[in-house]
Amino acid sequence: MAHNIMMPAFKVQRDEERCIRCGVCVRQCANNVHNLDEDGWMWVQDDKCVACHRCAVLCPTRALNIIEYPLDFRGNQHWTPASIREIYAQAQSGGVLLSGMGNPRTYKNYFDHLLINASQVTNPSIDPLREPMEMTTYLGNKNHHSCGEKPQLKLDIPLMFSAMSFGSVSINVHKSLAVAAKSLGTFWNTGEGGLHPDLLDFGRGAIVQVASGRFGVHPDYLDNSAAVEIKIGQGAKPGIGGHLPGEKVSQDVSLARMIPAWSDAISPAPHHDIYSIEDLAQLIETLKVATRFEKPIAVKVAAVHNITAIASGVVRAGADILVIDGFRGGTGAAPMRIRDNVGIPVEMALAQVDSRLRDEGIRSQTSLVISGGIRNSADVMKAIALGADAVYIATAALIALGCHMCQMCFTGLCNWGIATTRPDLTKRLNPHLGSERAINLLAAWKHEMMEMMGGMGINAIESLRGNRLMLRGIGLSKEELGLLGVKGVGE
Amino acid sequence: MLLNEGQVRIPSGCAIAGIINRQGQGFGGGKIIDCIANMHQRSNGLGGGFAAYGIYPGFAEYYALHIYFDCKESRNDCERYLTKNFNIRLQEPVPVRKQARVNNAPIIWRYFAQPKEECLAYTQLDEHEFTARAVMHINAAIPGAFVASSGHNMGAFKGVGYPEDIGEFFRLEDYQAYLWTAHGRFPTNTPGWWGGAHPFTLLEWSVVHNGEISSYDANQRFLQMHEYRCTLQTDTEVITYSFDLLMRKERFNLAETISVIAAPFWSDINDERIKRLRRIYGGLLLNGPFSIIVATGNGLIAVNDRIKLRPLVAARKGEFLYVASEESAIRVVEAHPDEIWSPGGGEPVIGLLADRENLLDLAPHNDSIARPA
Amino acid sequence: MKVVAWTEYCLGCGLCEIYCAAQHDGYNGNVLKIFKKGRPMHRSRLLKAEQGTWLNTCMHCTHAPCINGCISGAIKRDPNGIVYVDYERCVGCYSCVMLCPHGHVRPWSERHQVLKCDLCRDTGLPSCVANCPNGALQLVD
Amino acid sequence: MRYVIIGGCIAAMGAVEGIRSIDKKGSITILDGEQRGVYSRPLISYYLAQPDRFKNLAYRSAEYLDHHGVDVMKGWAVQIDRSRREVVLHDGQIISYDRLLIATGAAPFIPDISGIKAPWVKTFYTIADVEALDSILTKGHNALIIGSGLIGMKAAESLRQRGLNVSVIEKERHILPRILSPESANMVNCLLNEAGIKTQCGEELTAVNENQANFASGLCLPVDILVLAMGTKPHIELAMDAGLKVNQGIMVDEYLQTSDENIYAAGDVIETRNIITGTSEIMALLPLAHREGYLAGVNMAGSKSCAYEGGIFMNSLNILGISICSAGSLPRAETEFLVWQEDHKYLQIFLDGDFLCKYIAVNLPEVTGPLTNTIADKIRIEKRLWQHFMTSPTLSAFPDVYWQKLRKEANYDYNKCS
Repeated sequence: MAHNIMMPAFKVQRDEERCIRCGVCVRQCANNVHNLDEDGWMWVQDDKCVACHRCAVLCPTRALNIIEYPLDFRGNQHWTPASIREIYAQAQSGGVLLSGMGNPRTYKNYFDHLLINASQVTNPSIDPLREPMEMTTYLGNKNHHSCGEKPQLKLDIPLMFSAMSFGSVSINVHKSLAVAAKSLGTFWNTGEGGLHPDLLDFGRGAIVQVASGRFGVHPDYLDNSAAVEIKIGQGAKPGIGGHLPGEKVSQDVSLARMIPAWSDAISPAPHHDIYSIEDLAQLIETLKVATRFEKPIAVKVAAVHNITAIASGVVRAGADILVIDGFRGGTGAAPMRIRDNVGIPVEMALAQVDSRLRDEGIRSQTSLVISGGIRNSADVMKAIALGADAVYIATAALIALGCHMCQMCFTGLCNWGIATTRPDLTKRLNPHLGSERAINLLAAWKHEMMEMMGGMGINAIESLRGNRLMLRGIGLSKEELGLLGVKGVGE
Repeated sequence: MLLNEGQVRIPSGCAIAGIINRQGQGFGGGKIIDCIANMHQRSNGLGGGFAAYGIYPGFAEYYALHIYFDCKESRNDCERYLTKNFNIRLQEPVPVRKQARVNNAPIIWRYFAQPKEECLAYTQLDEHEFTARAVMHINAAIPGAFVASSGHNMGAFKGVGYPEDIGEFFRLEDYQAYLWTAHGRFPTNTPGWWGGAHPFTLLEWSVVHNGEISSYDANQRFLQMHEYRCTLQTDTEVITYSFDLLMRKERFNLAETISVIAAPFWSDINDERIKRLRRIYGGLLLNGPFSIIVATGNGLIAVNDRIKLRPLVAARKGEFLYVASEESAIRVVEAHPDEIWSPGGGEPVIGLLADRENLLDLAPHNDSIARPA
Repeated sequence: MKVVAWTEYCLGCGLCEIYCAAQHDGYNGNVLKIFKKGRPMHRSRLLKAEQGTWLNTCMHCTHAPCINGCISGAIKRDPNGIVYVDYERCVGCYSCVMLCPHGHVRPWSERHQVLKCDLCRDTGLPSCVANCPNGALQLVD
Repeated sequence: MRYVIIGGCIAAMGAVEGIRSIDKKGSITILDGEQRGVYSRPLISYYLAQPDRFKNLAYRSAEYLDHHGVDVMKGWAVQIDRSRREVVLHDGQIISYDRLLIATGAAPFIPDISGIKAPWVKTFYTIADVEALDSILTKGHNALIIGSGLIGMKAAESLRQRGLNVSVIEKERHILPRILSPESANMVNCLLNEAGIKTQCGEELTAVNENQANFASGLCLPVDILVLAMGTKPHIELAMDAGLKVNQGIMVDEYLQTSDENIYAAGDVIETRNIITGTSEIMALLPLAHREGYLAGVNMAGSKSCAYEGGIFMNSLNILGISICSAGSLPRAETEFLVWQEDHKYLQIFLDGDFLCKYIAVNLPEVTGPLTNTIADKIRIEKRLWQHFMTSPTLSAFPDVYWQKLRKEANYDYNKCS
């Protein structure tokens, strides 16, 4: 192939006044951006930089800065620099553009158009420092005529760690989140890559996933779990499957997934035993039987246009927990066109599904869990007020563990030890610190949520669930307000 | 322009009071008026009302419908609907007296009625459910008509004004009831509407309530799934429906019902059954500050929110049980009670007629919820 | 007290050495200054062995061979149990270097003395521990 | 309990520490025969080189002694009365003891040849020796050092630093015969010559005349100052007189106890087991003296509980910037060895099967700690690993099994750490 005409995406700036040639950047960059030769000459290969910030963060003299490559194209609102670069990349590679994490586009973010209520004189706010504030929530089928028999998940905080498979993320991510979930009284999700033998003790705190690839699914896997989640779709790439490149399928990954090492792990787009809703009902029933009706069965779907009908069908097919993943949801690798153009915001999907299930009188048969781009405790509060029972977070958890959102997860060269299976990179995430950071994050969110709830005059999370009067929309059209089922500000 | 109850959610502060003679001996309305009048400052003149039980012994087997009409047309529409569905034994205006401080009163009638057999057969509903649906239909679908009460041998008397003036307006001293509840209202964004005053009732239920429920929307959306339409958008309505759902429809006993609406903290619940109840009916937990008095023909129950953010005092003297927002309101009618106390958060004060065991004497407990062996 | 190094979490980034050097000789952790103006001499060394990298640091042994073998009594133990070098007395015979089973004590050839970890006893938490980005170093009792 | 220690050097200090680790109350008396306080003999060369800088030779400070409740008495013992458990001092004072430690050390060996008593013939062992030398030395004069052992080399260094022309004469075939191998000695010899110290091997001193030293080979060298560094001999007379069992040095059991149950001995005066060769010999080494003293102290103060397994030869010396470290012994004359050499650095290791038995490191002190410990602890490390190590002898390349052993011994739990 001829000379690549694409210029680098980022520029690494080194302050020579500050650089002490200590070589930390050289040793830490898995992309070989930094080089220190024997003459003490430091040189940088900008084109390899992905802006993960590892070098800048670890540089002891703050000598490094990374900026967007300042080479401008002639201004053009239609042919943006990004769209031009994408064409260069495809013209060079002839391949599908891949990207990691969720949809980064500027579509309207409904969380940012919702405001939360607070009590004033007509009723008192509650001080969470002095009064009890209950965050406990139960997930499962709460149909009042059958609850006695239906298994429930008890969450001390209405937050769980969302599915990220071992292989797409490192074992230390799983360890961090498993320990954090246990300490926080909530659950983590194995994702579709099976359970690593080191984590067998944490199985009881795990929601184990059964996805189209059926990786690592066996009776002990199902037994050693808190709940089983059938993954139908993923917010970042609705309608398509997954592909873990062979180079990430290390011995450990191969063991957990029960596939040969160094071979590609392909999750088909559909489950090849689910070609319609009744097939899903059968799989749900099968898993319930396999787990002796002791565990709730969750079904995870991506938020797409006809999500209400899908949700209704899934609930009627027997799902105890319905998970809706919005288009901001992260992923290790997704075709960029799919990620950026398919799916809908989870806020809308949630509002619609909650209302639809209530209208059908089947809301109590399932718990609604949403995921996809939850960034902070206010997002959680808003989701619950819109009708969610609990919220899954993944990207936020990874950021807590050190992720700098460079969106290059699919390369397997994660400098933060997160989206990699290379042992030398994996060890960069110390699970002791990782779990501590994840616990800190959720503890902080919990405090904030308690404050917000106290402000609303509410001291139990179930009184917030579906309490849309606690929300007002700002900068939304009447139609959007109607779809979200909330009033406008000042109403 | 200000919107009425039913068009907008209206939070309000209030005074509440209730008196029951547990032997079922009737007594005039003067006592309860004195009681509520003493808490004048807890209302702002935008609503007052009473519920009285045992006032229509001669029509005890009939649903006593107190209905407010905006105009004659509304009454005609409503009566057409009633005669189509009910056999009406007697219909008459509710007697009132002119009162300088009570204005804009609607047309107020009462009907002693029973659902028609053929209608019950056609709809396959029991008469309570049939009547309850009829009440909701009138309130929702017949413009200008509002059912103030609909239970047997009881009635609600409410309107816009201070409660003592409303009591005088309705000539309550002429009624003999063994159980009275009263309400003085301090709403914050209504012009005052007669239908929106309290007590709120459904069939035999009447509820007076003080406070603002922060969980309102969660509660009302939960009730929606059980086919309750909260047309008035008031907390009291939600409370009433919650009791109706739990006790009439789901047939839980008082203790179980209280454990839902003023649920103990998770950490304090040892009973697996109560845990399960809270899991299922978490949506009915009344969160935020309130004190309420719920009454039926069988008696009353007064309860606070679980962290007691609103006042509630109870007292006993012989066969009389008093509950009120303030101790002074009790002392004014009973200076030397045998016992007077302030119940804790979520700890109910129960005053039932001597021969009754439940607020509603209905069929056995709901067994759809498994009980521990 | 001592610093324990966890190979399984050591990244080999070398920040421990850098901050170790900067913490001593009056530089108070100023990395830039010691590297630009001074002579960075770190006490503990980052080793790169088969099993991975780890910081080779002092165990402040109960029966410290370096103290016992010191010909001048320059290696001492302070009341907190920290084994340190008294530079007034050290003559650079390297007996301690020869005796340290961890290979931790190292020659400071230009001064004819030795370097060893003193747990940053004048400044609180050892600098290597405080600046390890991955918790691979821990101070233990 | 009353403890008396004869001698006030390293072993005595070890003993104080050992006693105090068990017995915080008993009285401890040190008999300081030299009357110069507790000081460290190896420091005398630094004192000679830079008298101003190294005025204070104290091994442990006065506060330290005070803190440990030690009474230092100036005076030397002339007799031990075992039956009465008393020590008689030179001035007739009598000190009674419950436990006695003999740590009398050794004295320089002085051959019986003519002219040896001349005023410019000195030994190099005590502060007094240094002061005597200091009083007669003049820059530019010729100094002859007889004997190229540790003491001789340090004397040579300090005299060279004082500006004298220094020659070291060794009667064996190479310098530092007990420390270096012929190969390494050759290299060190070159380095020494570069640093300005002349050496001459295979020469035995026969007579000392005015300004001239004569050797067996007929060699005659001009001399202004002659320093005798021909080895030491232990001070065993006191023990012999008291009837204790004595060979070349005082005989002790593994608890450092002499043939009298109330008398212990430690330091340069005793015979110790060389744990490499298994033989009993005099191992006059500072680290061993301290350890022996310490263990003797522990055993004196408590029940005889701490056995002394013996020691290995080990030496570290710096001569004019040349670092020489060596430890271990050769169990046989013909022992397999590996050599690494680069610039001025040199490492030679001797292997006895899978066991390291001796090393010699020149200008490579960094790796010697683990090497010493490998020998002393008899850690089995396969030959191929040594071969790998010797391709580039750094700590990083040190056989992993060694580090794993250390790590295993430490055995910490991450969660229980701070």
